[in-house]
Amino acid sequence: MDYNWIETGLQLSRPELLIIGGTVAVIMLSIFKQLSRTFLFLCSCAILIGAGYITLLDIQSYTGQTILFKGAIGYDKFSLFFKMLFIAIAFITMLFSYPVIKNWTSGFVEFLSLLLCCTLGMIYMASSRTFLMMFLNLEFVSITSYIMAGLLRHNKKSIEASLKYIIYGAGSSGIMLFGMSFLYAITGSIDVYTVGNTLRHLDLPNSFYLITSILILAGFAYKMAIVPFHMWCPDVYEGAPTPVTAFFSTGPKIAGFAMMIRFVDGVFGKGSSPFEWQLIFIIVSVLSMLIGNLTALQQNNLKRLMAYSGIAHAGYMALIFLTFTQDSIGSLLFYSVIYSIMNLGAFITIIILEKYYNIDNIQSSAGFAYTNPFLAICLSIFMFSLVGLPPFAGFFSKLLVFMSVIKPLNYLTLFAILVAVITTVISLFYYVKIIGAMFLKQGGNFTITERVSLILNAPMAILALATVAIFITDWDWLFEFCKSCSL
Amino acid sequence: MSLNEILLNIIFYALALTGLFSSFMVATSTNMVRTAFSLLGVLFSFAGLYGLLRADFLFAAQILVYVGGILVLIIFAIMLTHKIANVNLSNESTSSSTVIAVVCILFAVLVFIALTLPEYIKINQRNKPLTEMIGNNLLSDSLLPFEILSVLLLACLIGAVYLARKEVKE
Amino acid sequence: MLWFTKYPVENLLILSSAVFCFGIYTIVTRKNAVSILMGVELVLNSVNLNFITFSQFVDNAGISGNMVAIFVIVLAAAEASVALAIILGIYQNFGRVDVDKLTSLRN
Amino acid sequence: MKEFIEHLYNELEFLEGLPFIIPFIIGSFILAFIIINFIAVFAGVCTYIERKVAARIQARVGPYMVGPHGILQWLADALKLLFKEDTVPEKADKLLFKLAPFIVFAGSFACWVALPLAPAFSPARLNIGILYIIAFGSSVILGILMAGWASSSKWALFGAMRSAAQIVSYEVPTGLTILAMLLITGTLDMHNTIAQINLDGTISGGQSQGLPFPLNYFSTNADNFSAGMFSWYIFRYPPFTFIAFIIIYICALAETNRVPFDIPEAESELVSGYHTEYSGMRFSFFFLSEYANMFVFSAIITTLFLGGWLPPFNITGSLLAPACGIILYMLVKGKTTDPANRFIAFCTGAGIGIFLGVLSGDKNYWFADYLGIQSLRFIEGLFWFFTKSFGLVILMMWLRWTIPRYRVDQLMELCWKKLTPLAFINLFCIGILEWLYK
Repeated sequence: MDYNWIETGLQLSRPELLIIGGTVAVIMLSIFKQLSRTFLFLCSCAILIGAGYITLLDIQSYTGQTILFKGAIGYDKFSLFFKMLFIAIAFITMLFSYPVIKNWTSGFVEFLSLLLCCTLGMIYMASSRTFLMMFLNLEFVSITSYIMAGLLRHNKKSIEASLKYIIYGAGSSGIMLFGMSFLYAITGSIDVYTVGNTLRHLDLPNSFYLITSILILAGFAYKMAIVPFHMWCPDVYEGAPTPVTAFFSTGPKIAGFAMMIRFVDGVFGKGSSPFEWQLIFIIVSVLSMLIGNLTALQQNNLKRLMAYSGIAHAGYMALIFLTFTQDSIGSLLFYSVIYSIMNLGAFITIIILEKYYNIDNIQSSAGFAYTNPFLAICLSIFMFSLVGLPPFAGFFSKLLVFMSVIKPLNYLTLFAILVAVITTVISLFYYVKIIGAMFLKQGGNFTITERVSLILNAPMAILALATVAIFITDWDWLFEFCKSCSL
Repeated sequence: MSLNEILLNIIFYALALTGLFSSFMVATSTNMVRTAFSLLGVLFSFAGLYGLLRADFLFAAQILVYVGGILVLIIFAIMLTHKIANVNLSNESTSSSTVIAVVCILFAVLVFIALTLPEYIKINQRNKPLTEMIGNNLLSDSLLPFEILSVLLLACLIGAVYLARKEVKE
Repeated sequence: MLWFTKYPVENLLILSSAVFCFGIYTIVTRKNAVSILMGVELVLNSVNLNFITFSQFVDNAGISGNMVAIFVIVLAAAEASVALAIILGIYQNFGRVDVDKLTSLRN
Repeated sequence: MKEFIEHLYNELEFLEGLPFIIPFIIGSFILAFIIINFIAVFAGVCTYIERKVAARIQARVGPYMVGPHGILQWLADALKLLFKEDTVPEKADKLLFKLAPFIVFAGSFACWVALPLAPAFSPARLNIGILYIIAFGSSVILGILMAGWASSSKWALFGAMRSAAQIVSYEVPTGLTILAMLLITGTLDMHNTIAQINLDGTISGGQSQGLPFPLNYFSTNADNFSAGMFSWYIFRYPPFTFIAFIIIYICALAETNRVPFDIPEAESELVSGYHTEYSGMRFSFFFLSEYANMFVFSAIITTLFLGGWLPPFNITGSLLAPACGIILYMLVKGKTTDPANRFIAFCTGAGIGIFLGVLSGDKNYWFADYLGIQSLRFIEGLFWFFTKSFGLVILMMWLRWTIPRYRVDQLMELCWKKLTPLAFINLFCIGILEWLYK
C-alpha cells in the first residue's frame, strides 16, 4: 500500500494540525484549576498566531494546485487565502471577546475550544472538493455555532437563539443534501469537478437544473444568510453573546461563500453558469438587498440592525455569481476582507457600548458622542464604510463587485446593479440614524464603571485605521493579491 | 419474473408502505409518544430497505445509531421536557392549507424528478455486500472526513455536556 | 410499469420524496421542538435512502453514496445530541418547549 | 442455514422442480419455530435452575413438589402464566401497552439469527454478524421504554428510564471491548470468527499471528476442531484479553438487568420495574426475552472469547473428560452429601479424562466411521457451544445470590469512571500488541 498521500497531506496541513492539537491541549489544560483563564486565553491566541504564521509562509511561497487526501480537499491559493482570513477573523474575535468572556461563570473554555474547532471547520469548508466534505464541514461549523450561540445557557435569549439556529440549520442542510443526491445520481460521483465534467457531456432538461439548484442552494444560502433562508439571522444575532455574533456575521458567512464558489466553479465552471442558476441568483440577491435594507430601516436594536445589514451585504456579495469570472471572484475575496474588517470593528463598538454603557439600541445611545468621542468616531467610520461612502474602504469593495458584475452588460445584470445602487442609498439612512443619534441628539449622561479595556480599544482603533488606510494608500496591491488568489 | 423476485417485491412494498404510513403518522399524530414510536417504524422500515439494497453495513448502522441512539435520546427528551404523569401528551401543530399546498407542490416536483431521472442514468444493480469496501474506503478516500468527524464529535461532546448539565455548586 | 418492476428505482425515489415531504411538513407545522427534530430525522433518512439507492443502482457510482449515508447517520446523531441538550436548556429557562411560545426575541 | 438447506435441496429428490426459494422459506419458518420454542423451554428450565441455585446458596431445598426434585416446576409455572387473566390498566395507552412485550421479545429473538451455533451452521450467516447482534440488542430499549411509558404507572416509568439509561451507558464499554476483540479477529462474521482459527492457534486469512504463546499441548490433530483451548481468543494476549472478558461479562450483567445491576426492577424501590403492570402472557414475554438476552450475551462472549463451538481439548480428551468426571461423581455420590465434595470429585475425574486424552494423542476419530464426521462435529459443536454459554448463564445466576445490588449512582460511576477508561486502555493495548505481532 502506498501511504505517500497521507504524508503529503499532513505536511501541507500543518496549521490545521496545530489547531486540532491546540484545541485538545486547551481542553486538557483547563482541567487544572490552578491555571488562570488568562493563561488559557493566551494559549489559544498563540495557537492561532502560530497557525497564521505557518499559513503566511505557505501563501507567500505557494503557487499551483494540489489535491490532497484522495480528492477530499484542494490545496491552492484560494484555500490558503481563506485559511489566512479565517484564522485572522478567529484571532481578532478571540482577542476582543476576552474582556467579555473572562467574567462568565461558566463556558470560558468551551468558548475558546469551540471557536478553534469552528475555525477548523471553516478552513475545511473553503477547501472541500466533494459533497461529503462540504456537507460534513458545513455541519461542523453549524454544530459548533449552535453551541456557541447558546453559551449563556441561563439567558433566555441566548438559548432561544440557539434553538432557532439549530432548527433552521438542520432543516436546510437536509434539503441541501437531498439536492446533492440528484447530482450524484446523474454523475455517479461526489467530487464537484468530476460532477461538472460529466454534466457538461449530458443533455439534461433545464427543469432538473432548476430544481436541484434550488434544493442545494438551501444549505448554502442558510450559511450565507441570503433571503429565503435568512429568518434565523436577526434572532440569532440578537440572542447570541455579542462576541459570538461578531464571529457569526463574518466567519461562517464568508466560509459559506467560499464553499459556494468552489461548488459553482466545479459544477458549472467559470463564466458559463446556466441561465436558471443566474436567474435564481438574481432573485435571491435582489431580494436579500431589498429585504435586508428595508427591514433594517425599522430596527432599533443594534445587533438586529447589524443582522439585516449583514443580509443586505450577503446580497451584494451574491451578485458575483451572475457572471462568475476570475475577476468577480477576486472582487468577492476583496469584499470579504474589507467586510470582515468593518463588521468586526462595528461589533467591537457594540460590545463596548453593551458592556460598559449598557446600551443596546439606537434610542438609548442618543448623545453618546459627547461621553466617548473616540468610540463614536470609530463607529461612524465603520458605519460609513458599511454604506460604501468614498473615503473608506467599503467604497472600493462595493465598486469592484459592481464593476465585475456589469462587464457582460445585459438587462439582467443592469437590473441587479440598479437595485444594488438604490438599496445602497437606502442603507445610508439607517447607518446614519445611529451616527445621528450619537452626535446630534441630546441624551442622558452615561456613567462608566471601569475604564474601557485596551484589548477592546486597540483592535477597534486599528481596524478603523485600516478602513481608512486601505482607501488612502495604495490599495491596488490588496486587490491584485485577492485576484491572484481567486480560483 | 421468478418467485425470488416476487418475494423481494413483496418485502419491498411491505417495507415501503410501513415507512410511508409511519412517516405520515410522525407528521400528523396528535400524541407525542405515538409520534416518537411512529418514527421507530420509519427507521426500521428504512433499515429493511437498506438491507434489501445490499447495503448491509448501513442496515446495522441505521438500527444501531438511529434506533438505539437517536430515538432513545428523543424519547428521553420527551420525558424530560414534559410532565410525564399523563400518557396522552398532546402534540400540536399549526397546519394551514398554504403549507399543505406548498408541500404538495414540492412532492409533485420531486415525483417528476423521480420519474424522469432514471432515463438519464445507467441502471445496473450491484449485488455485492459492501462492508469490506466501506472499511477500505474509510482509510483511503474518506480518511480526512473520518478524522474531521472525530474532531466534530469532540466538539459536540463538549457542547452537549456544557448545555445539558446542571450547574456545579462551588 | 411501476408495480413489480425488476429495478424499483422510481419507487424508491418516490418513497424517499414522500418521506422528505412529510419531514418538511413536520418541521414547518409542529410546535414542539422535539417533534421538529423528528422531522429533521425524517428528512435525513430520505436523503440516506436516495444516496444508497443511487450507490447501488447507478452504474459506476462506486460506494461513495454509502459513505455519504454513513456520515449522515453519524452527523444526525451528533446534531440530535446537541439539539436535545439545547431543548433541555429551553425547558429549564422557559418551562416548555413549544417553539411558538418562545418570545424573548421579537422586535 | 442456507448452505444446509441447499444441501438438503440437492439430496432430496421429491423437491426437484420446486424453486429453491420455497424450501428456503419453509426451512426458515421451521428454524424460527424451533428457536422460539427453544427459548421458551430454555427460559423455563432457567427459572427452575435459578431457583435451585438460589436454594442451594441459601441452604434451602427449593422447588420440590412437582415432579422428581421439582423438575417439572417450570411447566406448572408456564401453564399458570398462560391461564392468568391478561389485564390492561385503565389509563394505559392500549396500543403501545400491548405492542411493547412483542417488540422487546422480537429484539432479543432477532439476535439469535446470527449466532454461530455449530460448525457450518448458524441460522443466518451474516457478514455483519456481530454488528447486527449489537444493533438488535440495543433496540430492546425501545420496547422497554414503550412498556414503561404506556403503563401509566410511575413505577413502570422510572424502571423503564433507569433501564434505558443503564443499557445505553453500558453499551459504551461493551462496544469498546468488542472493538478490541474485532482487532484480533478481523471479521464481523460471527461464524468466521471461529472457523478461521487454525490448528496451531493462528488465524487464517492473512490475519494476525498472535503472540508466540505455547499453544496446543492437548492437540495433535490437523483439524480446527481440536485446536485446543489455547487457541481461543481469550488466550491471545493474556492479560488484556482476560480484562476484556471481565469487562464484557460485567457489561452483560448490566445490559440484561441482572443482579447486581437490577436497579430497573429493584423490588424494594420500584415494585418490579417496567413490567409492573403486566400479567399473564404479556408478562411471560418480558420474562422470555430476559432469559433470551442472557443467553445471547453469553453466546457472544463464548464466540468472541471462549472459542465458540470448539472443544477445549482434542476429541478424545473432550469426550473422556466429562465421562470420567461423571463416573467419579457417581462413585462419590453415595459416600458424601456435601455438594462441594461432589464437585471436586467431578473435577478430578475430568482431569483424569484430560490426562488420558493427552496420553492417547490419537489422530483418528475412533468412532467417526459410525456417525459420519460431519454430523459428529455438528453435534459436538452444538454441545460445546451450549455448554459454554450455559455455563456463563449459570455464573450469572450464581452472582445474583452472592452480590448485593448497586445504587444508581454507583452503577453509573462503575460504567463511566471505571469500565469505560479501562476498556479504552485495553483497546489501545490490544491494538499495539496486534500491530507489533502482525
